[in-house]
Amino acid sequence: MFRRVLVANRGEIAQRIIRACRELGIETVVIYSEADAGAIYLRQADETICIGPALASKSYLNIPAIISAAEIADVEAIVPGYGFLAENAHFAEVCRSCNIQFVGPDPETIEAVGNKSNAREMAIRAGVPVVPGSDGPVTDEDQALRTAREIGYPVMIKASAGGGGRGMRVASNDPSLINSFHAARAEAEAAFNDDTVYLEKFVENPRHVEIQILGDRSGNIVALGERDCSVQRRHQKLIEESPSPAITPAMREAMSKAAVAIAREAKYHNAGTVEFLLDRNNDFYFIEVNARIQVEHTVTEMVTGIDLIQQQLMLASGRDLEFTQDDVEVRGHAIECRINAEDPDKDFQPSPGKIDLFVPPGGPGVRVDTHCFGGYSIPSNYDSMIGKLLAHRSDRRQAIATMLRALDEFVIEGPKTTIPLHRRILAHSDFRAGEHDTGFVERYFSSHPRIS
Amino acid sequence: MFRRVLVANRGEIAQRIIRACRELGIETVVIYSEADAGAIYLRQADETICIGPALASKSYLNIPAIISAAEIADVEAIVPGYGFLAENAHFAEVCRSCNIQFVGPDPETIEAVGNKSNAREMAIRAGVPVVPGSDGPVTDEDQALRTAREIGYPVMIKASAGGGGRGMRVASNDPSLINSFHAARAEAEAAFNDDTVYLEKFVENPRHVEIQILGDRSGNIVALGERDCSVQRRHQKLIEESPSPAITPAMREAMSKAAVAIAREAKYHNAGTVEFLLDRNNDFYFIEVNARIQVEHTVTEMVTGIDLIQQQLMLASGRDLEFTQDDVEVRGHAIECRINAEDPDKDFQPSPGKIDLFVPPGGPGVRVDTHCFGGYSIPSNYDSMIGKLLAHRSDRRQAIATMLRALDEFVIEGPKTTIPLHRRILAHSDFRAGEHDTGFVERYFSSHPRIS
Amino acid sequence: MDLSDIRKLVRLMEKAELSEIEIDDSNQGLRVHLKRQLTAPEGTGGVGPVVQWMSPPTGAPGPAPGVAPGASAGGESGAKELAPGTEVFASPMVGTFYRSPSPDSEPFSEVGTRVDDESVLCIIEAMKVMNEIKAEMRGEVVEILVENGEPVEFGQPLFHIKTN
Amino acid sequence: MDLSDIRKLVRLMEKAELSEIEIDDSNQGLRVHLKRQLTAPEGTGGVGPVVQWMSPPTGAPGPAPGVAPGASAGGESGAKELAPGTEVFASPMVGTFYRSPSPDSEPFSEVGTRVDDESVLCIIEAMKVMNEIKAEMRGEVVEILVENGEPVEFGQPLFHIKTN
Repeated sequence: MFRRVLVANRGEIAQRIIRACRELGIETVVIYSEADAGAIYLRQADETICIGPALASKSYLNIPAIISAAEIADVEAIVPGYGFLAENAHFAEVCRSCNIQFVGPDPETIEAVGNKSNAREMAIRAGVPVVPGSDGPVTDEDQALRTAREIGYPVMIKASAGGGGRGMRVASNDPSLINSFHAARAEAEAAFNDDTVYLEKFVENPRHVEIQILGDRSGNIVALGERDCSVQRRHQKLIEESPSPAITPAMREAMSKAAVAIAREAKYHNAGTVEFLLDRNNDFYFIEVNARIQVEHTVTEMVTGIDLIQQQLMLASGRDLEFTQDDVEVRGHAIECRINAEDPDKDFQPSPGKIDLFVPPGGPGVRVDTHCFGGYSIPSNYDSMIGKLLAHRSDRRQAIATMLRALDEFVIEGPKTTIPLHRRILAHSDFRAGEHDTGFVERYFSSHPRIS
Repeated sequence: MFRRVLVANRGEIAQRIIRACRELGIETVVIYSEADAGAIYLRQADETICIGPALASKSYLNIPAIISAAEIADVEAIVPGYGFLAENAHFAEVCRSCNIQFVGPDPETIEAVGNKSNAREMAIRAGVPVVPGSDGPVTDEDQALRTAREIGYPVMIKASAGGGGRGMRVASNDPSLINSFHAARAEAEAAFNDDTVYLEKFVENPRHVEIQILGDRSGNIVALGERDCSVQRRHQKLIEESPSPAITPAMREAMSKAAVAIAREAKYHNAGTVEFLLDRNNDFYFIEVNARIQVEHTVTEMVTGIDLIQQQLMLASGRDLEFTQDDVEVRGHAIECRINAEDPDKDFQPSPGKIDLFVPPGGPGVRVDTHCFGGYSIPSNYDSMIGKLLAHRSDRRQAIATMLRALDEFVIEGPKTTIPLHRRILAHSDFRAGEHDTGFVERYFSSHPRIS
Repeated sequence: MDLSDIRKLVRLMEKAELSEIEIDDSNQGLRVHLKRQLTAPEGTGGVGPVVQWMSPPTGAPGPAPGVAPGASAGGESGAKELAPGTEVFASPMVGTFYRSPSPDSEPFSEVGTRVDDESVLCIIEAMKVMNEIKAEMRGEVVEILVENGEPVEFGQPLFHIKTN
Repeated sequence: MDLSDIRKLVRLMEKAELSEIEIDDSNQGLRVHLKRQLTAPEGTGGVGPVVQWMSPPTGAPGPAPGVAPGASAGGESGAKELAPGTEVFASPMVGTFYRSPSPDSEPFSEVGTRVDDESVLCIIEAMKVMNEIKAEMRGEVVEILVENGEPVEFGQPLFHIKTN
């Protein structure tokens, strides 16, 4: 096991990584930008190093600065968390060349699964169903039109290098396809410096269900159940839960096997997620692999009792998995609400600034992962996440009841937050019945939903 | 189930009861004294009623004021929590006469088990081992001397109406017995208005192990495993855990059966605790029944997944237990540290006042039960509890690791707290080995322990 | 619409983070207007709602005091300043407030009634006991803040009494 | 005893809630005295330790700046006020600070060295690259705050330069 690692992230995930390290007895060196000098988790670090100014490109995305910090601090490994450099194959490669262990899969794996059309081909090779679509990248209008007519409208144009909904467009007919094709390419070029796009059948209002996997370097791969992330707004997840209220044990087993097959195809080790769409006929289709820990990993931790960040560290240090697929047991039901400093009444515009009063909920069945506290100022430079609120109870009904009371208890004075929106979602009959899909939020809570 | 109840307590247990009620959909009417007008849990109440000034005898112990509040608020039940009127048979009787359900056992049961020598006789009738001692109360010096010589020194003189260590004296020889006998009687008279005392063999540095029970009105009684509360300072519990590191499955079963037998003898319903001493030969002896929810009920909640306050409400409303002894499963290991506003360097003197900065720990395996927040002022009128910090992990070693990192994370600026003492206890080899007893704290951490 | 309803509205505002509620029920001749600052100035106490309660012209006497839930009773929010020499007479106990010894009797005190130490101002019923509440000061009742039959908290203002 | 040791001491103080540490090691000619307020005055930031580091008379130049862990670099705690016209030259990157191009060479700058925009003040090594750090101002080096070979953070004060 590592003796000393660098935490190459900020906010709640930096806090989360520090917690895991402390419990494993690993020393932490935590980097921070000038904007994060007031972060309270820095107090829990064994050493802290300021690596640059607020601007992410000069700090948390600044590979030379991070590597240099790792070298002067003499760490054995770098823990990237999610976002920033977590899925940057080049960064993982630089770590390797500097003899620093990157806590995540190999650069080759990150590269291979990071390209969406490549990942799609991997899934096909692994015998996993994919959404009908183009056979690889689509390079010109004619090919796009031909493919679209073949698979049938509506179709979706997706950036190969994509993520977070950028470079994604839906088209329902030939003229809109031509427009969307060019728009998606331009967006992909701008966002990822790579204008490669491909085409897929557009599955309307599917559910989003993903499988958490863990793999070691000996090739053992286990699936840790699913997470249902169907409560999304513009492809941003708002609420995640496990188990999914939409799938049967047979579907769970099929999806888990599919996820493991893809991971095996990608020579995957460390923690990762295989994402699927679930359509109205309960057919599932592979969409992508996330070669990192995800925000919502916490949901899986609650139901399995397995500490995924500790697992990442143990696996990266070269240890094999200490349990098998048969040892994994999903107990009870966990729900997570992402609490963001955003104003749901003003199109979710970020609401950074000083938190005057911060009273997180507690008591039975409640977990809070946050780096915030009363008096803390949320910097405007980074994402708007205040924290993650989780409820874990013996069944979904009770988990919802606990979440609702925890949301009611959560006092945040200062920034606007997504708490009122979460309350409304959890009280909605479709959500309570588990019948929501990825169109749910737009359907009921869009167009400046006023809290009334 | 009740539609509306009165929460007749304050601080963290008031907060805890409100949580349980909200999850069950029960409206809460919360009483408060003028000193608690700033309590944040009042915001979560459906109605709040100020019942008197800070002085407990005029507010939280003021039976007419509480009953009057219950009447004007039109509640069906009163939830007493722990402390104040929770084990007051007279209060339970008044509730009954006013047709308000007292959430706890019947007044007759409270009365019967509240008298220590009576409870001892009950245990004997139930075939449960008790510490060798006097056959009922000891009324004069001669009887005391005779009994002491019979059972052998050292002996303990205990107040029949006692609790919290008051009216308890140890004597090792005849002269000290005479002194202690009179001192204990005087103390008992002052504290409980009842100078009845009895004699018991003094078990030196035993472990304190207690069994949580739940009973319904149909006579079903289940035991929910044990709590080891051996980390005490002057009979005040500091740390509790479940399972106990000192007992075997066979001992657990024997103690559970003994607890259920006593509860049956006492016609017990609702939640209660049967306390035992465990000596160096692993023999256990009944000491007393606590006819209320206890501070440390949370530890049992973590390992069993059963919400004890919700159970109290369901049982008080007349429902039967929805599970049997066979359904109870203890999973993992839970530890609780009581975080008090006390100065361990100054003989634990209370340290009330304003909390400038309050950052509770979070993340996996951590539960915090507190009514405090940054900016809150701890009133000097009541007990010094800031909150309870719990760690629940798959085994004791991991639970200790999680607790230590959570203690390190917990920032409380303003009052002095017991956090540094907890850190030292959890790092102590005797505690880590599970070899501590009730003399542990006095042995290693007394005489103004300086943190160094 | 009584004090307890107002309380529920205030709680609702807090929960839903509303800044204002306005109810205009012309059938019942009732207008309720609640306004609240969404960020507390101090950050610790409850958010102080501003309560305006316009009784119909034919209705009960004077405006009821706005009581913020969880706030220390005894203070008034949104009410006018007390005239100098006027004191608040607060309830010494929890219970039900009665202005007269029985439904058919005359009230113990009215606006304008002069009282002294021994004058009974009202009755507060607690646990079926009718407690006669004495003024314990000399002066004149200038305002009655609570309606007959209404529940009152410890410390809740009941009367304004002009002592000079 | 270097900056990183001081950091460890400060962290230890925070963890153990110590208010003061005093180390007097006459063998090494070293005296370290750290003092810290146990309650933070503002309540939000890190607790600002007061660090006094008395170097032995024969030792390295000037007192090292006390850097509070987690505190914004660039500010000095417990250090004397800067003379007017004196500026802090802060590190533009994370890395290892070197005063000379190689172990055998002369330092780029000494106390008293006059510098201009193009003068190299020091080298900071990051990822095996030796970055020559230019003064980018005119003036005279009056104090060197970091020892040769010491790791430095972004924004950490390296030199005091008198510009007038």
